Amino acid sequence: MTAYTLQRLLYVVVVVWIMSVLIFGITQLLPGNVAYAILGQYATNEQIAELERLLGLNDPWYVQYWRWFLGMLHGDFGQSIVMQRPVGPLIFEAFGRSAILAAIAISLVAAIGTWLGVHSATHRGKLSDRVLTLAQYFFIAVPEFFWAILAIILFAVWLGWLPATGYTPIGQSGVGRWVAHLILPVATLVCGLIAHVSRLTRSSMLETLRSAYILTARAKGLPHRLILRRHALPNALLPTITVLAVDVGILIGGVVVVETVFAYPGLGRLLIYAIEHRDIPLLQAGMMLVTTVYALANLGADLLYAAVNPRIRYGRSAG
Amino acid sequence: MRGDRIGVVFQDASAALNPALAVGLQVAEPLMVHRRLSRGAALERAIELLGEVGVRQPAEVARRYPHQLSGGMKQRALIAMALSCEPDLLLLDEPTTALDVTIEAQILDLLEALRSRRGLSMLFVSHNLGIVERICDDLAVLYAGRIVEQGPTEAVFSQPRHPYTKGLLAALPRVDRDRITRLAPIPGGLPDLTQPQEGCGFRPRCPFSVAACALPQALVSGGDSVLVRCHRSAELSGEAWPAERQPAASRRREPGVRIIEGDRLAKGFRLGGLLRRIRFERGLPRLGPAPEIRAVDDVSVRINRGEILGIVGESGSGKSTLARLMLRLLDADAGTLRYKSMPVPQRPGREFRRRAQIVFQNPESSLNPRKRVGQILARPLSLFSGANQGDLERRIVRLLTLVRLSASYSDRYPHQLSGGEKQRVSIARAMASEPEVLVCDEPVSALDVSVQAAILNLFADLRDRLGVAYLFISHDISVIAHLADRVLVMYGGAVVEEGTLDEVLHPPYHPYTEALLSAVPLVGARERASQRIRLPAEATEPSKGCRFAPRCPRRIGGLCDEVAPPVREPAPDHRIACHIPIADLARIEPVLVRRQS
Amino acid sequence: ESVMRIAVGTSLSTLDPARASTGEEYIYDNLLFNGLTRMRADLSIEPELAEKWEYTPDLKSWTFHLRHGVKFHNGREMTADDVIATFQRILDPATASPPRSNYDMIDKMTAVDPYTVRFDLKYSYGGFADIMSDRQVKIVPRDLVGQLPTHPVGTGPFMFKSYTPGDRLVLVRNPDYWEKGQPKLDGVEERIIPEMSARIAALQAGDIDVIWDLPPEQVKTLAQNPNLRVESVPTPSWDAAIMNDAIPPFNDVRVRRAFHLAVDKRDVVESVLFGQGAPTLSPIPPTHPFFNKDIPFGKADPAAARKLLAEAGHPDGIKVALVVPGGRPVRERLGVALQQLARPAGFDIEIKTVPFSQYSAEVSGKAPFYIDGYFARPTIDTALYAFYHTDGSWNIRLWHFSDKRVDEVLDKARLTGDPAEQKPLYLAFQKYIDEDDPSFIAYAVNFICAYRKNVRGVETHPMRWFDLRMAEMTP
Amino acid sequence: MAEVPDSVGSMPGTAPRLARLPAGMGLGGTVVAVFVLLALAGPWIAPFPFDQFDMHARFAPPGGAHWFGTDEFGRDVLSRVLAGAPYSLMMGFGATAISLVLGVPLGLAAAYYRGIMGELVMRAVDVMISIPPILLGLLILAVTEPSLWKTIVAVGIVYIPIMTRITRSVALGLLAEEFVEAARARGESAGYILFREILPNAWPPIIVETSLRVTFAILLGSALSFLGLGAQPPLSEWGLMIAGSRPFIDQAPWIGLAPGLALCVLLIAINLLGEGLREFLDPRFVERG
Ligand SMILES: Nc1ncnc2c1ncn2[C@@H]1O[C@H](COP(=O)(O)OP(=O)(O)OP(=O)(O)O)[C@@H](O)[C@H]1O
Ligand SMILES: Nc1ncnc2c1ncn2[C@@H]1O[C@H](COP(=O)(O)OP(=O)(O)OP(=O)(O)O)[C@@H](O)[C@H]1O
Ligand SMILES: [Mg+2]
Ligand SMILES: [Mg+2]
Repeated sequence: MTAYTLQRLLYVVVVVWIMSVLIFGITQLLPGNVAYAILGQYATNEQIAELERLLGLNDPWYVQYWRWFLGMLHGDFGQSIVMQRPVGPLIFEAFGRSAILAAIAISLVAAIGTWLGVHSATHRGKLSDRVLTLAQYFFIAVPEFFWAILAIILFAVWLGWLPATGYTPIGQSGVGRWVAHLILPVATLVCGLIAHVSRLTRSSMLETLRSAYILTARAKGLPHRLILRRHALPNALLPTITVLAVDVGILIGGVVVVETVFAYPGLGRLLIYAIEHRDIPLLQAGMMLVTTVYALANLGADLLYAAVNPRIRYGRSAG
Repeated sequence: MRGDRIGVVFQDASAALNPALAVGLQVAEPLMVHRRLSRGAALERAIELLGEVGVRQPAEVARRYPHQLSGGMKQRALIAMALSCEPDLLLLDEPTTALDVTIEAQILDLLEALRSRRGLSMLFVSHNLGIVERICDDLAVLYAGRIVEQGPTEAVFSQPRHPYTKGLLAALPRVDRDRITRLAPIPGGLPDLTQPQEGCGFRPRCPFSVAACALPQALVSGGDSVLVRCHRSAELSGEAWPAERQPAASRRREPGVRIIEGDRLAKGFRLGGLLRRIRFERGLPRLGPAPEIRAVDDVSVRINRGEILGIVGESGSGKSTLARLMLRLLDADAGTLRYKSMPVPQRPGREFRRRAQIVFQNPESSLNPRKRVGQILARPLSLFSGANQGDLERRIVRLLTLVRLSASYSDRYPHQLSGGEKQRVSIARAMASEPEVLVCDEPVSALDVSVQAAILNLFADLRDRLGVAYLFISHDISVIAHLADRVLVMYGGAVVEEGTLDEVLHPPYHPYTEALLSAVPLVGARERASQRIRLPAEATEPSKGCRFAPRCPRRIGGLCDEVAPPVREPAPDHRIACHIPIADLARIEPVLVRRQS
Repeated sequence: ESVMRIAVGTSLSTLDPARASTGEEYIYDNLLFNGLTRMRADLSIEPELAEKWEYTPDLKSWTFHLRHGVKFHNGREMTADDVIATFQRILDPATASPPRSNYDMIDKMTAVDPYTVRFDLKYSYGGFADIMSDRQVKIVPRDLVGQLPTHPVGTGPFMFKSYTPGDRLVLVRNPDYWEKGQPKLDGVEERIIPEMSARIAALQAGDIDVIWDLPPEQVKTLAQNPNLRVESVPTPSWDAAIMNDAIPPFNDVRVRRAFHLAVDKRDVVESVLFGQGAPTLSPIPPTHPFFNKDIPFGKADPAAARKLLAEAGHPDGIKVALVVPGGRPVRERLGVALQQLARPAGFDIEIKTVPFSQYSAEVSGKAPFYIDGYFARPTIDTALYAFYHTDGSWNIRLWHFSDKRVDEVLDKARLTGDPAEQKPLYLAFQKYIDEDDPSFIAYAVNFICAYRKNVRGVETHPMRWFDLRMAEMTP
Repeated sequence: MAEVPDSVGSMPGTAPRLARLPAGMGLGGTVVAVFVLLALAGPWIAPFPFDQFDMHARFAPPGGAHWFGTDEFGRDVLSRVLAGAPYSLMMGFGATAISLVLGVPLGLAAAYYRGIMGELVMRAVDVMISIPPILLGLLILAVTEPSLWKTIVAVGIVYIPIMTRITRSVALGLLAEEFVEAARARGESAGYILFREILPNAWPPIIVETSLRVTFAILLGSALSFLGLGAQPPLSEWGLMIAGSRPFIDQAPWIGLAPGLALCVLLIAINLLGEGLREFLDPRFVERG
């Protein structure tokens, strides 16, 4: 297992490196001149040329890439062009807040989603399965910004139970307020994801229940619950694990809409800001962070996969 | 009661074991549930059970996961699981179908031992008549969901009473009989089971059917404590299943005209990608050498026009790889391939592609499910002979006729065909380009006996009428014995013996050939039991000398482990690679006892 | 703890006042810093860091006398050198200060003594003291310029505590503020809440106290809420459909006139602003004494417009693309409204949305026809000269308009500080503009804020910032 | 799509497939079809031009001449929802079509050329997948000024890697089948094998994935519209309509509710259809007790 872990870790390193090349490439494609972005619309051409020289923007792209990449290795993520402050703290603070949101959301999605999925599968065709199915379709279908606004109006304005927007650090005004600020964004986020995960779990559970080893377990006369828990679940959860890993990546950097509506200062919004303002260093660092987290989440999924499914350690190719 | 008084062993052990749980736990589970043993006690008992079913190092195996076990071990674990609560009855649904002949033989031994040691009753489901004859006391023959004949195995086999049973036995190729040129297939297929059946379900396929067969049939006594569901059983008692009317075509043989020749072919497979080769030594990554499997190692194959070369060997011995090498579907690492004495390049030209074709084992996967039979056959026709539309249709019909399918099949999709029909279509496809060499990679092992008989007949016809040469791969010795002119016995990627059919089936032969022959359950070979040779489970350490040495029951000492065996020729073109002198090999008692039919 | 929480829409991009360019940044500037002069809510000028000032009769040399004992938040006293350093930064192109060209006329700055600064101008300029109140020319400590982007220090009533982009800017009371007894609040927070409906919800729920820049469509509903107070004040800020007079089709004055004939500006105000604004001719708002009331806003006359278009060579109407800033609902609506209202007259307008953040780089001064708007400027001169003078810095970017008569009155008006002399000049200016229609100035827009009822002592400022020295929060 | 055999009765295991069409699929299919019809017929059946102002009837509640009410410009909401249908459908089906057209061949190639080239493609796919869809979409849109078709293209591009990955995994399985080897034994070209032998068999899982993608594409498209990067006003793409209705959620909730409901119903229908298709096409879903 150690060797396997190290192998996968090495793979992550390789993927992250490839990502760095790709991200650097993509961000270079963005229109808009960095020097222009810094100096503003009143700058003269000479000033722009001078700044470009200072920033090394005239160097070949691989020199620029290498400089950027080495800087990152040393923990230097550069300076935000627009905000004129170091990118590192900006990104990592936002990441911390996103991570909290993601961690809570993913735990809920994993727990509730799989539970509902298993319930649907084992109660296939019964009323509760049908109701759940309908609810799942509904939650998949409604755009999250719709929920978000509805939730704010209902819980913050009409009922006044929860703060409408924002975020408070846990140390600042106590756990209660910290939790209160997280409830609505988390709830909005998890609705759709739970629906998706539970549908997936349902179908993979149904498939597992049809497998020969479940038949064997029945033939052994094992009680139903034991069959579910010990024989079916670990195998049925494999596809779910993969999807959860993807969800982690999305939750870290891709919940722009929820972050926007709830004014939650997470990484997604920071990245949008960077894209809109052509703040290339900020964008590059943020995207590196998001993709690295995704790669790590995938690593986690792989290891979990291997732990649940001993075949993987030997059987699966790198793809 | 389930799991307690009755144990069940399912068909496919690799599917029946939970991949995510250690084997020991799976064996122990029924004990924890039914006997209320603690986990520890149950695991201990599970290890005992594994030992009892012949697993070596049971404590070690108990900790492993299914994917880390060989097929035979998995089947043993499954049996141990079924036995855990000491049931009175063991249900076995094709417990050996997924296994290799040599492993199959071991499992059958185990079952026999358990039966005598524990006094177990078993319900044994199988389509392999050889196994049934060997292991079963009583036998029930099912057709279309009904028992058509039931009684002591001996009695049923020696004198089949129901036409279906007769047909089954007639369709069976048998090593123990003199070679008959043609097998007798049962025409037609299973009736539609969604329709209620009134009378005898076998009626439409039965050569003896009369009007009264449409009436409901009762199970009546047929003598010798045999029950039979056929109202004509008594009057048909002397009647044998009719042989095929069509006479065998006279065989065109052109001995000595070499059509294809592979010389010292070799192929190794590297395992895993770059990443898989990375090893960690004291935390530092190292690029290790790629582990390699020598799937085919220095094998030479020669086939003459109109000749059938049979290849036998256990699973993984490199038969399929050799077949692909012969067609250049895989690039050989070494060796040369000659077609009509001309070397075949890495990317063979049209002529070779046209004249060398292949038929695969699995009829389900060898036809594109999205194409109609007509389309499937049209492609090689238009590709190789550029036939126009009308011409094409005519030739498709001709091909279908060749494999005895009616022209209407041209519009069907593969899923609308039975297994045998599919296999015929893939033979027709291979024949479409008028090949001179046909490589058949286990073309009948997925088929049931009656369909198999029809296909084997077809192969023989094509050989006889068109002079097609075959490389015919099978792990079923009876099939090879029925069809082949010459036989190649492979073990571990190399040829251990090669010769004419008779030479290979009779001593002197290679110890592995002997083991293989003795492991095959053959109908009418019950009395062989005393001489059965059992190979130990696969060796872990590859030997530097003879590949077979670690498992060889006739190993003569260190020589076998150290030195590659010499190839001896007891007769012209009969080669045996073994250290044992030919004279000693010739003295071995034959494992096949021929009976007069 | 009385902390006022003001909701704004976007993150502040810079904490350096010299570079400020958005309303969110202006709010902060005015709380953390002071200028030499200050503009009151009635748009008149009063002393701030400069106690008093005098100028030579030719309006070319201005001397400002600084207040004694004004300390930066780090305790050091503000002196003439800081003032000079501040303006040197503004004038340095590398600083990229948006209003740099407004201060081009500064020729020389001299620290007469630590509390006296003299500005010598290149040409006479009557509004110099007024433009000292502008948003970017805040006095910063000369030695701490480097930390402005991250930890700014000023002389204002509030001090910087923290800034989390995307979340909030936190300011605390400056206990040593030079205006004794001020400020009354313990602190101010700018809360960044991008989603307007969330901002409104937060205000209703009491999570925030003030919404800065409430969209006009919200006035009616929020005004009914007993816990809230909505204030809407007319401002000189204006929105326009900017036409480039140098390239087709708007280089033809008939096409421009046709467009003005096609659209009734009162309809525009109603549909776009829900009445929260007023039609105007030029950046001089209808509330200003210089506004020319004699020029009427005509009813839409599609027939006349079509005729003019036909004369200009477009008998079948004309197809134009109109760029609209994404994420600015009012201006998006303006685009849609113009598209719809001008259609009967033969204008086939295709709308293209470009995110507002990309506007200055990609649209402004580049697209031939686009929606944009400009904040109020401290004086009529700064509001007009750059836009309408042939050499005006905005004119050469936006519409490339040139009219000798206009140049003449604009040049003349800046030579005097006397409103009585300026008024006829600016009335004439509006008349000329109405004849030439260099661009479609749609309206002067009201600035609207919503407050919770317990917020006191704040005037809604037409310059869209807050003066919170006297603000209080009653429990 | 799956051909329904004409003479199936005689073969066991090929019971008429239509008979076990999942119930939801029919419903989903019908609703989608209705939406497509409405989208096509929109211009003729809409009671008003979708962009016609009526300053006297601003914020008219549902009822009377305006079944779904009017919006802030007095435009008829029903007419706008109708006019918006083609855009939402185009967003879903257009983007998915793009991801199909580009992703599927890429996946086929990556499966066939398993060497360095396939490896590179799959690593690039990994990277693309690791960027959250909405970010990738925004990034792509940041390169140009937004418009509906660019959004469609962007969403399509976002989903290419997923299509590639799925196609590849399906094709890898199929490439191991013996009919492929038979084709190689005939000396068929890579193109023939991939497009004539593999692709027809790869459709079912791809179709199933496609139906899911349509849902996500519409949602992503409307999220991008929400962020101001989708369709251009006065077009009434539903995401844009919902986004634009936010200020009026108090005084005129119907402006957003109408397109919201339409979107919701359409997506549920597509999901029903997709899941039904999956059960229908995926042999593993055939009941076995
Ligand atoms: N593509 C491949 N990659 C790696 N190893 C392979 C590959 N193909 C075959 N092998 C290995 O080569 C050896 C020979 O395989 P081959 O398929 O030729 O055996 P076989 O005799 O046909 O067995 P069977 O009777 O089970 O079909 C086996 O150990 C197999 O695992
Ligand atoms: N769950 C099921 N649903 C529908 N039909 C079934 C089911 N299980 C079996 N059948 C059908 O019932 C018939 C008998 O099946 P069964 O599995 O008992 O055959 P078998 O004799 O064991 O065949 P094999 O040798 O292939 O294992 C077949 O036609 C099969 O298709
Ligand atoms: Mg069976
Ligand atoms: Mg094989």
